[in-house]
Formats: sequence, structure tokens, C-alpha cells
Amino acid sequence: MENKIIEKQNMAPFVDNLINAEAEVIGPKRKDGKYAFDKLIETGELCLDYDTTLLPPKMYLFPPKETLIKFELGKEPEVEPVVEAKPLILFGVHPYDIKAIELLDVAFSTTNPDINYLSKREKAVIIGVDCLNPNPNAFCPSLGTATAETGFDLMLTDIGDSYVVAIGSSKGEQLLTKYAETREASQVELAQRNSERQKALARYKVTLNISPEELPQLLDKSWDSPWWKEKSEKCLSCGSCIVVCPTCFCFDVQDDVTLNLKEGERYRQWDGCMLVDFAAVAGGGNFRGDKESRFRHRMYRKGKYIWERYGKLGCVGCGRCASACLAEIASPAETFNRLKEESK
Amino acid sequence: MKAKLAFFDFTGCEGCQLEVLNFETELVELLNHVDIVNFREAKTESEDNYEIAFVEGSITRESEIPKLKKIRQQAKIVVALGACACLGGVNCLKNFRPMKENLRIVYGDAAKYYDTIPARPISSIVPVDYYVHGCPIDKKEFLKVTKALLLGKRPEIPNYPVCVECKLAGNVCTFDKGETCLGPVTRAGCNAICISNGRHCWGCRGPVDDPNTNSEKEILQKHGLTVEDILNQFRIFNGYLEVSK
Amino acid sequence: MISQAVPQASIYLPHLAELIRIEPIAEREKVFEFRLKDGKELGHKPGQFVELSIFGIGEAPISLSSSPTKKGSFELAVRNVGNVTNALHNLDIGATVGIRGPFGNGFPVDNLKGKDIVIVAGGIGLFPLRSLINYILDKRSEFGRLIILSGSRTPQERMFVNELEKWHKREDVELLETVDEGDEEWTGHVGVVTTLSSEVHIDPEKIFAVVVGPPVMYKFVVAECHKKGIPDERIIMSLERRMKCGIGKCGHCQINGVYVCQEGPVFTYAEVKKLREAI
Amino acid sequence: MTQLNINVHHVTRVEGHGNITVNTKDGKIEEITWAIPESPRFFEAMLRGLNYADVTWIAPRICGICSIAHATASIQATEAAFGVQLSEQAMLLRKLLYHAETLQSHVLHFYFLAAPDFLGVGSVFPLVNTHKEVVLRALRLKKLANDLADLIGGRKTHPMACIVGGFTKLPEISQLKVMQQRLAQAMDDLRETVKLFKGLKIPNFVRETEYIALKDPKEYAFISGDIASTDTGTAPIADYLSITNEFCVPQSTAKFSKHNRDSYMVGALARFNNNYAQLSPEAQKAAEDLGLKAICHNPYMISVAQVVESIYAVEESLKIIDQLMAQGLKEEKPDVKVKAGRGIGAVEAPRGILFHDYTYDDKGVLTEANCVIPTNQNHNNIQKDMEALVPSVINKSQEEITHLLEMLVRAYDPCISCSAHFLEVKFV
Ligand SMILES: Cc1cc2nc3c(=O)[nH]c(=O)nc-3n(C[C@H](O)[C@H](O)[C@H](O)COP(=O)(O)OP(=O)(O)OC[C@H]3O[C@@H](n4cnc5c(N)ncnc54)[C@H](O)[C@@H]3O)c2cc1C
Ligand code: SF4
Ligand code: SF4
Ligand code: SF4
Repeated sequence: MENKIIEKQNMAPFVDNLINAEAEVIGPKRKDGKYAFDKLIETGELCLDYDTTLLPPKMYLFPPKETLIKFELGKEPEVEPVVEAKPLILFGVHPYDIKAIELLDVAFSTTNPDINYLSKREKAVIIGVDCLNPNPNAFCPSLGTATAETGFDLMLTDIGDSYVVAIGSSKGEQLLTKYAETREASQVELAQRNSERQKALARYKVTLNISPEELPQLLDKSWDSPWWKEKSEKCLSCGSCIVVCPTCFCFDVQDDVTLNLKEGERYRQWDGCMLVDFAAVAGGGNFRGDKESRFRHRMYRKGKYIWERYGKLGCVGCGRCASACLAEIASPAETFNRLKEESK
Repeated sequence: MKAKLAFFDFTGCEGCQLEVLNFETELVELLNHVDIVNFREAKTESEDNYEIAFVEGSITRESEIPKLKKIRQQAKIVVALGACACLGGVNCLKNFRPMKENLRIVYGDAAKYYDTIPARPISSIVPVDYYVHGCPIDKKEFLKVTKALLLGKRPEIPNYPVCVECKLAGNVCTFDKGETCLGPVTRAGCNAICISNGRHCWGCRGPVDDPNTNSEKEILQKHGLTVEDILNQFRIFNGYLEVSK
Repeated sequence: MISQAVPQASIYLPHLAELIRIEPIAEREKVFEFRLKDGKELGHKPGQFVELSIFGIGEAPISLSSSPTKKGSFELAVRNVGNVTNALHNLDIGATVGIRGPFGNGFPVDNLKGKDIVIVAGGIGLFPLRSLINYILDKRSEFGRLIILSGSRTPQERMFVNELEKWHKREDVELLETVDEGDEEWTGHVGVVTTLSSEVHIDPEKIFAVVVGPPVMYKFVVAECHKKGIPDERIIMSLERRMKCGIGKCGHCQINGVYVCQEGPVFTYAEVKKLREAI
Repeated sequence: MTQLNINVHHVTRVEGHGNITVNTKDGKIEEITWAIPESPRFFEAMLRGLNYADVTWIAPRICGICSIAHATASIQATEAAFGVQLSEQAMLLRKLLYHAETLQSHVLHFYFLAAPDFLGVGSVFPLVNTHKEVVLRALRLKKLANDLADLIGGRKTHPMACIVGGFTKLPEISQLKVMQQRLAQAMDDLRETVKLFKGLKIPNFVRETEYIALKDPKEYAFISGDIASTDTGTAPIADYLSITNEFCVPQSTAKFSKHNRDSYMVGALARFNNNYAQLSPEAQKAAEDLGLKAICHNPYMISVAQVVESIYAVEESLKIIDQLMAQGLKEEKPDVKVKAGRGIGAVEAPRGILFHDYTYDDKGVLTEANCVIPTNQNHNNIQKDMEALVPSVINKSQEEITHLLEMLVRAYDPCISCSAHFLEVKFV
């Protein structure tokens, strides 16, 4: 992989150029003491040293609410698909979120490729940035998601006065040549990048005491653990954990019509297994009607089901769920560590 | 044939009816396929022939009970409009004092001329088909419910907490700002409008079907509220649930 | 990579179909016959389902109830329980609906060939099973014995009464019926569907059981199958779950790691047994 | 002369329920009453024991139509009790929000509630077919006012962004810019409105009375100043009880108000009569065009005064937005230190002067509250107007008289559900 250097004073012009180019640039901005991805109006808003964002960048590829089809009602209804995709630059995406997008790529392209996701994805450029100030609930190193080797067009690492830029694709390279002032990275600078990454590893506060490959087996043994009931007792079924998660991709589908009752649309919106009615069926049945089974299902998805189905981790260790959960029960790390303990 | 809609108000601030009048352009659209036959706040003529009755306000006097029953008899569908009708709303704050004392505080010597009973939601008197929650109602949700009813479908009202919409709105959680919130037990549908505007959720939409109130109380206590504070918070809009338990 | 994978068509876009026949079968149930507007065959297997759209109301997964051997049109049998099903029940002939599918794996008809088959239907479980039954009857020589055990709650709730009568009359079908609660006119068997099993004699070596019914029914029927020596691999069942997309994306139908709309809705009991939340 | 037996059970197109009864026998007036059968709300009792943040959250629920006025009165009473100082930015935003309220309520009243009378229909709904452009203009103005309330207060009804000490959310400059353009365009709609009102036949009825409103030497007062009377001059807000003097009338249990005379009037006309000179030139010109001159004694002219005030509200909003955009908006954390004490908040609700009077303990928990609502203060004036009006029109048909009485009540833009926290009429 080729590596370049952008001096810090050249970063602002680079971002400005991107903003002024035709694509929309999305980046992390400050929000009430936290960070959130949002459209950048000017470089000054961009915060590349953030810990984590409230919502994951997946929202730009798989929007919280998205129209799937439009229709006209009446005797002879007409239907047409709606696929919206515009060029987009996701700037400052952390490696764990990149890994999560890689999972979405697989999930939305396997068996029945989803044109709505994939068209957006195709038009998106991902400019990553290494996470050097991890969120206190994150446990990326344990899952191998603290850094990423693939899944980006460019990857930045802050090494003090400058950024090392790893080039991940020709698209990335073109952007760089067109819009940024760069130079070749020296060996010293590359070594510096390594040491920054190393130092960052030491800043993670949560560790998973089991390797991710072993998680499916561990979970196989843990179905009847008392942990599920004990811990889920406090669950508010508030869905915060699933909404903030970069790897969750379940959705609900509903129809809406305009006020003239003549035309309408079918849209999907984020949904998730922690919400009470997620598995409810007609006639009053609910296949996961209690907190315990919903809580367990989510953890199994994170540690086993997704892995077995798509060959990728269902959790990237970003810690957003743990930060969002008021009941303090949502962290997969805590659950997996505890089950590991139990299994001894 | 155009569907006939009627609006009625009992004890409340009439803010929900006002929200309906606030439809501006949508109101004009809507009038193409409904007839509003009864809307005292906005129109003089009235008719006793309607299919869908929207009822605002809670019941706080004996004399309101037969009126409400008559509406129920007449209407095919009764929709409770707003927190007062759905939950009893802020009016129930008076239920925590003897009615005599309320009367004395407000009317002094003249108290003997007035009648008042503990405030209650309309569902405590007649069966209610659908609820448009909120104090005041959310205009979009009102439209959603109305459209669904016109199409003959059951409106999809969320049965998950406000936190879902709050997170989707990209808000920083009020608990993270050192304050507290009733969002985790309150039914969504408002798009977390209060939190998005820098406040917290006061529970005006009532609880979800199966709220984890114990967990919420523990969380509130952990964030510095006393048991009394917590009761006060719940009572602001949901006092009726407490009393009727 | 991704760019090559961008598909041409939306998986969420329904085909239009015209409602050409409506037949009430019970108080809350009707059969609806459709023809695709583009003139194509739906091309399904028994046990598969479609996502049926009533535009403006929504979508619901509904099993194909007609046999694929019936050409030019297909049938759905639907119980009115909610928004979409209610709207469908209110449609008139000539109305247009949306159809996506067929989806799901369907019954393993190839494995069933040459075998004896005992079909156990509880209530509207007969809806998807009717597709299989008619398929077998249309290719009668390719299958062994066909035993149908059908249970309804009451005589009024018997589905497809005419067809049941027809099957009754056939020499090559062994049909046994029961109701949970009888009435004055009912002279047949009374009791849950498993109580019919004592009247059935099978050769466990060459029989498949195909079971569809309400969730509570499965455990009892499986126990009965076991008593008769039918191995788990040859007990086949179709499961119902909440479904939104029908194509393995939305997550609603998931049982453990399995998406019912993809790997199912038809499973062998050997598979179901491993799914902790299945039945 | 006709035998009159007027019984208007629940006057429509007013907020809340009010009844008119007129009986004559052999040419003699036996009864004229304006009665309020609205359910009492008990806010003063309900607020007791609540924390100040909850108090100011609940108090606006007294009335959905003037919730911003109640919110502001409630917040200002609390600020007065705690001695909270507002920043300049917060003050500007509060005024801007307040102008939204005035515009919101006035447009609703003169277009949707009062105008149908002048145009000879029962509600605004049929006007959609006959006077489409009028309705669309009305809707545009209302939407503008609502959107301004949304932008500053967070919501049209029951705002949440305004709190004791300031605001929890600031509008973005880009949003203000859009609002500025829309407000500027709205001036055209208001000029059209003036034209429309010029053509309307307003009943000519005159009864001299006392007019009471806030007065501020610095500006046409809405949320600041002293209490001014056209009879007796100004008095500090602290003296409000000696102005409002609520009392019981013998034939009913309703509490009415009087000050210097039998009754007094509050609201747009009272403000106009007291503060005419402080209106902007364009608003003054509109008043002149519409034949409204201080001091005007015709209560039917209240709607006209509302049109004039709407012009003022839009002009002032534009000025405030200019200033906010010039100085830029910055996040401010309200500085509120709770302490025991009493505070009074007085504001000009669209329909007249409104007082919230709170006493808090040292924990910021409310121990006592008193709210005096404008419509309460007007009830007696409405009663007296009716008593004067009926004899002067007694030769008209019962239908016409009824209509004139209803229009009279509506002209006051009464907000009965908020007054009913204090009012009740017993039918004998
Ligand atoms: C693979 C498969 C095959 C199927 N085949 C058939 C078939 O052949 N025939 C058939 O009739 N059915 C079949 N079903 C079942 C059918 O899909 C459901 O009955 C259907 O989805 C109901 O949709 P609906 O829109 O009519 O009901 P909905 O409006 O979704 O509601 C159904 C019921 O659930 C309740 N409900 C649901 N959500 C809520 C909520 N949020 N709040 C309150 N109440 C709620 C309602 O009260 C109502 O009674 C099948 C299901 C699957 C998964
Ligand atoms: S685990 Fe936590 S965040 Fe998730 S639903 Fe339960 S309480 Fe909410
Ligand atoms: S499960 Fe939690 S830690 Fe894992 S990816 Fe999702 S939000 Fe991040
Ligand atoms: S602010 Fe309230 S509603 Fe929002 S996430 Fe936090 S607890 Fe839930």
C-alpha cells in the first residue's frame, strides 16, 4: 500500500477542496460535548481527534428512513422503485466503523442484493482516520478492529505535525492528487504511525478475555446461563443499543400515503431485536416476548449468528451501545467475558 | 362519500384542536375528502351525524360524562386527542389533593358553588378506539392516524420508548448532560421533540405497553432524584395511572 | 468489488397481479385467485410464499395455496386478521395487488417422491398444505400413500369443505378429520388432531410427515410421529414468523441464526430441534 | 318589538365555552348574561408543590392558544422571584418568540374566528371555495407565525426551548435568514389584509370604558413595563391586585374584575388606546387607513387593532432578527440560583394583560400561585357592553341581535379555557 504525507496546514485546503467539489462531505463534528457525523459546511467544523460519534456513519448508506417504492393508488395502481444515491465522501471514519461497513456490504449483497444500499455504497468514498482517543467503552483491539487494512479509499493517521495517508483505492489516490498537497512518507514517519497506533492500543479500557473466533462456541454452551435473565431484568427495551450500533441492519417496512389518498410510498426504517414487538405476529404471539430472550438474541447475533452467516464479526467493539445503555447492560464485552468466566 | 369528522372538547387547554387548525395547507387538502361537521373552536354550524369523533380534554365534572357517552353512541370510531383525553394529563395533578382543598385554594369562600371530580382520561368512561398522544398532539401523527382511518387501517402507533427516536434524532442523551428523562418508559411518536430542543422527556405521551418502570426508577435515583422527585416527574402527565392503580 | 455487485432491479418492487376470483371459505377466510399482469407464471413450489402488497396499506407474507400444476393463475387463502389481510378481504374482482416472490424453500417435493406421506394440518395450516396435496394428486403416480389428518377448532372453521369432501371420495387419499369442539350436526371425530393418530397405520420406513398448524400443535404432533417411529429428518414443518422483507434482510423472521424466509419456512424437525426458539 | 329569547349555548369560534342569555318581556329587558360553563382547571392548586422547572412547564397548559404568553409570564414570575437577570440575546429571543405568539393568535382570530362573521359564513371552511385567496393568505400568515414560534420556541404550542434564564436551543443563522425573507414578504400579505378590513362593515357601537394595558417608556409594551390605565395613569406591576380587583357578581358565581369604573377592557384595543404613539409608522398608517384612532370606544374594533398590532409584530421581528444576525448567536448557559421569594410576571397576552404571581420556597418549590387571566378581566366589560348594546338594537330581529352579541363576544377573542381556571357560572 502506498503512503503519503499531508502536512497539518495542508489538511484544511484539502477538506475545503473536497467540500467545494461536487460531492457532499460528511465528517465528525462536535455536538453538545459529543461528536456526530454531519454534512460539513467548512473545514473548521471537522474534528478528526474524536473518540466516537453518537450514531455510526452507516446512516449515510443505510438511512434511518428510506423510501423503497412509490405508488399510485386506484383501480390501476402504478409502482416504481425508488433508489436514491448521490456522490458522498465520508471523511474521518474510524477503523471499527469501516469494518462495520464491510459487514453491511456483505449482508446487503449476499443472496438478494439490495440496490438501495449498494447504489449508495458505490457512490461513497471512505476516508478513514485512525482512532487515537478511544471511547472508554470500546474494546476494538480485542476484535482486531482498532485498525483497518481494507475497506477505505484513504486512511489518515495523526502523527503530530502531519497525517500519514494510506491509499486504499485508485479513487482515493485520484482525490489525493487532485485536491491535496502531499509528499512521499518517509520510513521514520511510517514508524511513527506504528508507534501512534501502538500507543492508542494502550488507551483502551475494556478488553475481551476471549478471542472472537471462540465466541460462537462459547455462546453455543451458554444458552441456559442464568446471566441472560439476571442481566436483562433491567433492560428498558429502549432500543438505544441497536440504534447506535454500526453493525445492526434490521428494519421495518411501512406504507404511507399523501393527504389526497391518491399516491404513496413504501419506506423502511431502522428496527431492532431489542424492541418489544420486533418478533410479534398476528394473533398476539410474540416469539421473543420477554426481555431475556431479546437480550440473549442480540448477544448471539453479535457473537455468533452474524459471524456464521456472513463470515464477519457482528460486533466491532465501538462501545457505543455500552455508552448509550442507561441500564448499563448492553456491552457485548461484559456479557462475553462473564460467559467465559462461567464456562470455566 | 366524504367521511364525517367531529371534534369535541372537555377539560383541557384546547391546544390540540389548535394544532389541528395549525395544519395550514394540509387542512385544505384534507377538506377535499372529509367533512368536518363539528368543531366548535373553529366553526358555528354543527351536526350530530359523524363517523369519527376526536375528543380532546379530560373528564373533570359529572356533567361531562353523559355528553361523552352520547358522543360514543353516535360515533363509529372514537379517537382520544392529546394527553388530557388519553391519560388525564396535567389535570390529574389536582387528584393528589382532596377536591375540597383544591376548591378552597382557588375559590376561597366561593368554593361551595363549584363541582369538580378527580380528573380522568376519557377511556375511563367509554371505550376508545385509537389514541393520538402528546401534549400537545403531534400534527404529523394526527395526520397519520387520520389517513389510516380514512384508508380503513389500524394506525401504527409506536410501542417503543422515546429513546429510539431520540437516538435517531442524533441527540446527546439528557442523562449524559447531568439531567434526567422519562424517555425510556414513554411511548415514542413525538420524534423526541423536547429533547431535540434541549429539554428532557416529561412523559406526555404516556407509557409504552410494558414499561420497565422499576429499572427507570433505579436509573433516576442513580442520577440524583429522590423518590419524591420521581413521583413528581411521573405525576406531571401520568398521575392518573398512579392513582388508578 | 461492490460496484460490480450493484443490481439492476429493486428487490422491493412488487409485480402487479389482478384479482380474478374470490371464494369465501369460512367466516374470516377467503381464497383469492390472481393472475400476474405481465402474463408470466409465478413459478412456485408448494410451501413457498409471496409478499402480498395492498398499496397504501402494506405487505404481508402469504403462502401459495394452489398447486404449481395449476397454470395461468395462482391462489392465496387468507384469514382476515389485520391491516393487509382486511384490505384484501375488502377488494373486488378486478382489483390490482402487488406480488413479490415466490420466496422461501418450499416443501421438499423431490424427496417426497415415491414415499408415503402423512399430512397433518391444523386450522389454516391447510392453506399451504393444500398446495402440496393438489400437487401430489396431480402427479399421483409419483407418490406413495397420501394420508391427510386435518383438525379444525369447530365444524364452522373447517377450511376448503368442498375439497375435503372431494378428497374423502377419492380411493387414493386417506383423509381423517377432527374438530376440537363438535356441535349437534357434527358426526365426525372430536378431539385435537393428534387423537387421530391411533387410527392411522403407517410404514415408518417409507413415510414423511408434513405438519403445518398453530405453534402449539407442533410439539404434540412431533411426539406422535416419534411414537410411530418417524425419524426427525422425515418430519417436515413450516414455521410462521413476523416477516417484512421476505428476502433475508429485515431480520424479523430470524430464529437463532436462521432466516425463516431464506432457509425456511419449511424445515425438517431435525433442523428445528437445533433451533432453540423455533417451537 | 319582538319578544327576545336568546340562548346561545356555547358561543362558537371562541376558545372555550361561553353562553349568552337575553330575555325580554313586554319590551322590558329581564335578563342579559354572559356566562362561562367551562370546567374549572385548578392550576393554582396544581402548581403548588412543584419544582420551578415543572411549574414553568405546566403553566402554559392553562391555555393552548396563548401558551407562549403563559410560558413567558410564568418564566418571568419565576425570574422575578429568584432575581435572575436575562442576557441581551435571551431578551431578544424572548421578544421574537413573543411576536410570533401575537401574530399567531391575531391572525387566527381576525381571519379564522372573526372574519367569517363579516363575510357572512359560519366558519373558515366554506371560504376555501368562495374566498380562496383570502384563505390562502390567512394560512400563509399563520404558517409564518407558527414557523417563527417553532424556530424560537421549539414548537407552535407549549414551547419548550424557552426556560427560566434563557433558551435551551438557538436558531441557526441560516434559519433566521430564511425567516427574515419570509417576514419581509409577509408585509405584503398584511397590507392586503388591511385592504380587506377596510372593506368590511364593522358594527358601530360605542361605550366608553377604562382601558388597561402594560406600558413601557421604551417601546410598545408586550412583555415589560408598568400597568397603565386610560383613566388613572400608571402603577407598578406589584400593585396588580388593586387593579384587577376580582369580585363576585350577585347573579352568578363568576369572578369578574373592575377598577376605576364598572368594568375595564384589556387586549389589543386597550393596548392601542394606551400606547398608540409607540407603534411603528407603518402600523400607525394602517390604523389610520382602517379608521382606528386612539382612544377608540368601539369593542368591535378590537379585531382592527389586532391587524394593526400584527404589522407591528412583523416589523419588530424583522428588527430583532437583524440585530441577532449582526451580533451573532452564542450558546449561553442560563444562570439560575434558586431562592425563596415572590415574583410577578406580567405580559400582554394577545387578548390582554396577564399576571402570574408565584411564591417559592428556598428549594425552588412553589408554595403559592395566583394567575389573573385577561379574559377574566374582560368578562365584566363584555357583560356591560351587552347591557348597553341590546337596548340600542332592540328593534332588530332576534336573529340579528343574536349575531351582534356573538360577534361582540368574539371580538374580545375570549380565551375561556384559560379564564376558567378561575371562573364558573351557576345556572339558576
Ligand atoms: C411464511 C408465512 C406464510 C403465511 N401464510 C399465510 C397464509 O397462507 N394465509 C394467511 O391467512 N396467513 C398467512 N400468514 C400469516 C400472515 O402473514 C399474517 O396474518 C399477516 O402478516 C397479517 O398481516 P396484516 O397486515 O393483515 O395484519 P397486521 O395489521 O400486521 O396485524 C395482525 C394482527 O396483529 C396485531 N398487531 C400487529 N402489530 C400490531 C401493533 N403494532 N399494535 C397492535 N396490534 C398489532 C393486530 O391486532 C392484528 O390482529 C403467513 C405468514 C408467514 C410468515
Ligand atoms: S440493552 Fe440497554 S440500550 Fe438496549 S434496549 Fe435494553 S436498556 Fe435499552
Ligand atoms: S454491539 Fe455495541 S460495541 Fe458492538 S458494534 Fe454494536 S454498538 Fe459497537
Ligand atoms: S434523552 Fe431521554 S429519550 Fe433521549 S435517549 Fe436519553 S433517556 Fe432516552
